[in-house]
Amino acid sequence: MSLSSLANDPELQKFVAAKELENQLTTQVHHLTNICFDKCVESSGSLSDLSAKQTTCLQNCVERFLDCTMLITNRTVQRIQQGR
Amino acid sequence: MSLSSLANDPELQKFVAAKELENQLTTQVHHLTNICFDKCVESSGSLSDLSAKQTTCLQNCVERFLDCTMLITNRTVQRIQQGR
Amino acid sequence: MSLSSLANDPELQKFVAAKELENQLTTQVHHLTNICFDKCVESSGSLSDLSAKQTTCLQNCVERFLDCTMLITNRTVQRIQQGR
Amino acid sequence: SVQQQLAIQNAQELLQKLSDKCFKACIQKPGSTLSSSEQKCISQCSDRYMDAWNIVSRAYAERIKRESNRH
Amino acid sequence: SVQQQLAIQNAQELLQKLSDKCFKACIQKPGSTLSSSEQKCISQCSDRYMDAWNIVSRAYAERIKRESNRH
Amino acid sequence: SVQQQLAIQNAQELLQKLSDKCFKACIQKPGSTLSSSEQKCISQCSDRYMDAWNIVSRAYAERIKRESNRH
Repeated sequence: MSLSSLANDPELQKFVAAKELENQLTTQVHHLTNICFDKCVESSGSLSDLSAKQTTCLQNCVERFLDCTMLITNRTVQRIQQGR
Repeated sequence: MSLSSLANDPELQKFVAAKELENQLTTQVHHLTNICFDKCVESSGSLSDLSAKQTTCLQNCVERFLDCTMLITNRTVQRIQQGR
Repeated sequence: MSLSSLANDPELQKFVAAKELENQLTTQVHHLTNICFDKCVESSGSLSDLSAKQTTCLQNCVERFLDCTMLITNRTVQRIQQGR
Repeated sequence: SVQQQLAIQNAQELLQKLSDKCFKACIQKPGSTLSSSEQKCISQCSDRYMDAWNIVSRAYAERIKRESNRH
Repeated sequence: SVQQQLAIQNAQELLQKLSDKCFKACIQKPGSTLSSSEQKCISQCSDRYMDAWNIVSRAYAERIKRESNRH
Repeated sequence: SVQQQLAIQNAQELLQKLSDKCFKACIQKPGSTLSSSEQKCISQCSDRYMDAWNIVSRAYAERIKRESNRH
């Protein structure tokens, strides 16, 4: 099998695309854990076990961070379209 | 047109060099904004509009950061030349 | 000399492997200096000369950081093996 | 094009920095929704960061011009 | 394999973050050995970080699923 | 040569870290020039950072040697 026919193989393309996506998602999980650990765990005392409160905080932290990114993205797109 | 004649094309070389430089400058602007926003805006209360004071601070911050880098670069070169 | 015979040259392979390792070690020294400077120098007042205490702190900082990494690595491997 | 890719990469990096900065500045305790005061803070923070980006960008360009004239 | 390389890269990045985070949190003044209380702090800190990683990972996956169903 | 490129890259990374660290440590409010006390602080800070780099580099090399002898 030649390299160019390999590169055009739809199964391989799907596999590579899936791996790239997984890689991006994992990078984002690292980033979110880093931020949310500081907000919800490190600052709140005990490290002996995650409390229900810390768990909820971590879940909310992920959701609100993504809300925050969406809010900023929409606002920035608007700003660029208005040419400011 | 072959790849090697393309790579030797002076117009294309200039274009690629200009793009690379733009990329480097943009990376530096991201870095400076990150540092100077903390020094001049975030720490100084209100986010409702940039005051004249904050604007001057941002401009000075860029100038002084680059002064700082030049001072350190010269000092480091000297130190290396003295073989310390 | 062809590229493929060059790539199979054992001397060159050793040279490249040594350079790659040097590069990794240097990156780690940058990382350790960054962390240990904060722990041992910046936080402890005077910058006029490194005191004996600061020097010892820097040496201990390197050793303890690597202990910390080993402790965490062992613990993580155990955790993964237990399938948690 | 290369130009567009650079612009997209640049925009992505800006959005990433904006999110990190403004989330840290505006969300003290993440709740079950963004409160209206949190939303207002995020909007203002991102506007100010963009303003700062423009000021820094201009000041940096001027400095480089000045330095290159000197040589 | 690509899969394994990704997994190794992922594990390395996690270990790097864990070391940075838990060293900063648990070692105030580096001494000539890790004291037993420092060791305990590091173990707990890394366990909690791993727990947090799992919770964040699940919450993120759920959010992406929800968003992609909406479109 | 590869060797020189590595050395240049290493020096650039060191200069970047030095600038970030010493600017943050020495410049509280950026003014229209670097004051003489700010200049002195930057010089001392960068000298100490270089000293620290050398100490860390030696300690790290010794540790790796010790570990590799053990195996």
